[in-house]
Amino acid sequence: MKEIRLHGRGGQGVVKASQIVVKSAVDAGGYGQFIPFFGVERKGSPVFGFLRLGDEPIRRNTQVYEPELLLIFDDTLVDLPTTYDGLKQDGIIIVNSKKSASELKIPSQAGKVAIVDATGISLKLFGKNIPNTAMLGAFAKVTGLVDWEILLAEITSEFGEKNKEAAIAGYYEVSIADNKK
Amino acid sequence: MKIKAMTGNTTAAIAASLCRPDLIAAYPITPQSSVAEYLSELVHSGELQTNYVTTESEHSVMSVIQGAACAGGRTFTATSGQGLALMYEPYFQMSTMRLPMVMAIVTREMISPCTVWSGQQDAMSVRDAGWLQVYVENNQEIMDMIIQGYMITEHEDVLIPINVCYDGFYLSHLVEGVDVPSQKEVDAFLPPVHFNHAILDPDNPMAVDSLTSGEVLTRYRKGHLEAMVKTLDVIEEVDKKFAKSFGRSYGGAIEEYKCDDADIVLVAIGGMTGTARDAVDMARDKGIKAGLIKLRFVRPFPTDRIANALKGKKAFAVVDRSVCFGWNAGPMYTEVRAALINGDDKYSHFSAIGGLGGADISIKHMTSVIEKLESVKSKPGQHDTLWLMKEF
Amino acid sequence: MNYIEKLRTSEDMVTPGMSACQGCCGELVLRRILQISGKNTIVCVPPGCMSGAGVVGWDYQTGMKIPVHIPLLTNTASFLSGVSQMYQRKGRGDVNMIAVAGDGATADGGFQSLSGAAERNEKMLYVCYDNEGYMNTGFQRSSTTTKGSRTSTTPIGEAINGKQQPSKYVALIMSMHALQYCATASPSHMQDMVAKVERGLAESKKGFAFIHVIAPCPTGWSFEPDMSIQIAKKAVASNMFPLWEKYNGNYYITVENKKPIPVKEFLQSMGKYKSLTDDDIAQIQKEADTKYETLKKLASE
Amino acid sequence: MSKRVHISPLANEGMYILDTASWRTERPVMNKEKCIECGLCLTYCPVNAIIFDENKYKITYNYCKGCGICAVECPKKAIDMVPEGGGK
Repeated sequence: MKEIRLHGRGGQGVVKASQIVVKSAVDAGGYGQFIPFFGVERKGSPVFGFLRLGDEPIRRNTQVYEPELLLIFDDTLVDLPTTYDGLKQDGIIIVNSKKSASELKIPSQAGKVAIVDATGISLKLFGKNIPNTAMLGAFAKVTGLVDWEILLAEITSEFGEKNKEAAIAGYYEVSIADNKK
Repeated sequence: MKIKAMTGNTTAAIAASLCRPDLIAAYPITPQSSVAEYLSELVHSGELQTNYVTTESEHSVMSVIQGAACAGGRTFTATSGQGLALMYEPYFQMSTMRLPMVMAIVTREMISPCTVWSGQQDAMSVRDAGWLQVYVENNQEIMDMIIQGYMITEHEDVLIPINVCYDGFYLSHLVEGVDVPSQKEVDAFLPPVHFNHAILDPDNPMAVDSLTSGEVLTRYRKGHLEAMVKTLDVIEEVDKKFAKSFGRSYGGAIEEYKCDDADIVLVAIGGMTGTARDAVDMARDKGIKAGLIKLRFVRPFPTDRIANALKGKKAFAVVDRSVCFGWNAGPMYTEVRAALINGDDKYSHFSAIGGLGGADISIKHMTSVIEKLESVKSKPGQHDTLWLMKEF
Repeated sequence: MNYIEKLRTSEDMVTPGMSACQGCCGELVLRRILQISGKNTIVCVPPGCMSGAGVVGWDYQTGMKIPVHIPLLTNTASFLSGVSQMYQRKGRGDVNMIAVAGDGATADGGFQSLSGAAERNEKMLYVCYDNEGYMNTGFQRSSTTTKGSRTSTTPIGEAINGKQQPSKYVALIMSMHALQYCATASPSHMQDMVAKVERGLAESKKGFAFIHVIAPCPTGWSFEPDMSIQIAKKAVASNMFPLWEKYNGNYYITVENKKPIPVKEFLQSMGKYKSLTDDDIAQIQKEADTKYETLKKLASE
Repeated sequence: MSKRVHISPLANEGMYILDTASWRTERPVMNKEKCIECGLCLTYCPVNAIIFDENKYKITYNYCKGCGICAVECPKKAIDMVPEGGGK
C-alpha cells in the first residue's frame, strides 16, 4: 500500500483529482482510498488530502502521517512548515512549479523530485489556474501507480477533452531528478 | 454488480434509492449535505421516482417522514449532529409509534465548542430514544446496511426504525470502491414495504397516538423492549439472507477479529475499526496476542455475544469516539462493562476516548491502546481512561 | 343548499361528549369544519384545547369517526405534509387533509413547520382556532394574545399590566406566502365561515389553504359561556378581527364593516381587558384601524 | 372497525365519549310557539345538541352542557335557560 499526501489550495481541484485516481485504481481492479482533510475550505485556502493505493483492501481510514509521496499543487505551499512533514526516507515529491529544485527547499530525505509547470499548462489551455489534471499526468508518469490509459479515460469522461490534453502535457513535460542531498 | 469508487455519502444516497423509497425528506447539514444533494440529482434527473421533500428544518424532515409512514410509506433521510438534536422531538415519536424507516446518521461531534466535524456524540446521545442503531466500518457496509436496514426495520417482529451510523468525513467524504448491487438484485432481496399497525386511513379510521394512561403506556414500552430483544435474532437472520444474495456477511450484531486465541481485546466501533484491524495485525507481528471486537449494533445491545467473545480474555479496552458525561469514560465502555456483569472473569479494562470533533484516530493511537492493554493485562480492575490526543 | 341545511344534514365526526368548556368556540369550529369535510378526511389535532378535550381519544378508544392523529405542538403542518404526499402518491388526492390547531401550535412553536409547508404549497387545509393563548394549560400568553390582555404569564401587576406586545397577525403573514388560499373567519358569521371552509377544502386539493378563525374562550377571556358568539360578533364589528380572504393572488374583504363599533365595546365585554386604561384602549383602537386600513388597501389593489 | 395489534399507541376500539350532560346546571327549553325554525340555534350549538327532526328544531339533552349560547342567539327569544334539578 502506498500512502500519499496532497497539498493544494481551495479551487485547484485537489479533491476531484484524488477521486479520479481512486476511480482509476478501482476500475483497474485494484484498491484506492481518498480522504479529504476537511477544514474550513475556501477558494485559495491551503487544503490537503490523503490518498492510498494498493493491491489489497485498504482498511485503515486515518490520515497519512508518513507519506511516501507528496503531490504539491502550488509551490508557495512549500513555505508552510507542515507541507514536507513526515515524508518517508527516499520519498517522492511532485510539485507544480516553474522553479528549480534548489529553490523549493526540498527536504533531505526526499529521493526524487519531479517538477511540472501545471499552472502554465492550465493557463495555456483554459486561461485559468486549475492545475489538477496536468498534475495527474505528472503523477502517472512519475509513479506508475495508475494505469495511464484508464486515468486518461476517467479524466476525459469527468472533465472533457481539454483536460485530457492537460494531463498528457503534464505527463510529457514533467522533469524528474534525483534529489541532490 | 459493479465496483465503483464513491464517497460514503454517495453510497448512502444510492443505497437508499435502490430500496425504492416512497418518500424522502432531507435538510442539508455538514457533513451529510451531499446525501441530500445527490438524492436531489437522482430525483431531478428522473432516475429516482420518489416524493422528495426539501423541508425548512430537520424537525420537519422527521415530521414529514412520520406522516408518510403513517400512510404506509417507505421513507429515508440522513442527518448529522445538530440536525439530529433538532429532530429529537419527532425522532423519539417515530420509534415509539413503532414506524419503520432507515435513517443514516453521518456522525458528527456536538456543539459546544463550535464544530462541524466528525465524532459519534450525536448518535450516542440518542441511543435511548428507542431506535435501532448500527455503526458501520466502510462505504461497502453503508451500502449493505441501508439495504439490510429496511429488511430489519420492516420485519414484523421488529417494526422499529433504524439508524445506519457512519463517520462524518472519515467515511462520508472518503472515496473507495463499493460493490453496487443492481436494482434487480435489491428488488429480489427486499420485498415491498407492508405494515398496518398505525395507519391514517379514512376507510379504516383510527386514532393514532391517542392520549394514553400510564398503565397502557407501560405496556407499549414493555412491548418495545421485547421487540428490541427479538431484533437481535432478526439481525443475524437478515445478515445470513444477505450473505446468500450478495456474498457479504458482517457477522451479525458484532464481529470478532482474531479473538479466538487473544489475551487482550480491543473493542472498536464505526470507521475506526479498519484502523484497529491494521493495529491488531501489527501487534500480532510483534507476538502480542491481540484481538478485536467490532461493535456493530448498539441498539439492541448485543450483551450475550459480547460476554461470550470476551470470556476467558485477560484484558479489554473500548475505544469510544464520544464521551459519557458523568463516567469519565466512553459510553460503549460503560455498556460493554455492564454486559459482563454475569461472568466470573476478572478483567483488566479501561476506556479509551479519541477522534472527537474531527480529530483523527491513527494507527499509533490504536497501537497505544494495545500497548496499555499489554501492560495492564495481569492487573485486574479498571485502569485510567486513555485519551487519544496530541500532546500540547 | 344553504349553510344551515348543510349543517343540519351533515354528520358530526367528533365524539358527542368532549371535555371542552361550556360555550367553547374551539369545539364549535372543530365540529363545523369536520361536518363540512365529511368522512373522507384525515385530521390532525396538535396539543391544545381540542386534543386536550379528548377528541383524539383515550387509551384504545378514539374520539373521532375519522382517522385522527395528535402530532407535536411544533410539527402539525409538516406531519400532515407527509400524509398528504403519500396520499397523492397513492392516487388518493381526494382525501381531505385537515389540521385543526390552536394559536400556540400555529403562530408560536409550530410556525416554522407551518411556514415551510405553506412555502412548499403542500396540499392541505390548515385551520387555526385562535383563542389567543395557551388555554389548555392555564391561559398563558401566546404571540396572538392581544396587547393589554391578562393571562397567567402576563398578569395584572403593580409594575407591569398585562401583555405588553401587540398580537402577531398570523393570517396576514400566512397570506404573504405563495399559498393557494388564505382567509379569516368567525363562528359568529357562520355562513361566511362555512363558505370559506368549503373553498379552503377545494383549494387544498391544489395547494396550501389556511383559515384563521377567532375562537373566543369564556374561561380564559373571562366572560359568561353564553356570550361566546356575541363576543365573536363584536370582534368582527369592531375590526379587532376583520373577515377577509385571499385567493388567486387577490384580497377580498368578505364582511364589509361600514360603521365599525369602537373597540372599547369589544374590550369591555370581558374580564381579560379589565385593567386597560383609556390610553391603552386608544392605542388598541389605533392598531385596529391601521390593520383594517391595510386590509382595505390590499383588497382594493 | 377492525381489531388491531396494539404495538403502538392507537385507538379504534369504540368511541371515547364523556357524559357532558352532567355538567349542566341549567337546561335550554324551547318554546315551540315562538320558534320560527330559523336554525340559528343549531348552527351555534358547540356540542351539536340541537337537531333537525321532522322539520322541527329540537333540543337533545344527552350531551348539552348548558352553555346557553342558543338562548342568547335565538332572534325570537324562544329558548329559556331553566335551572336543573328544581324542575320548571
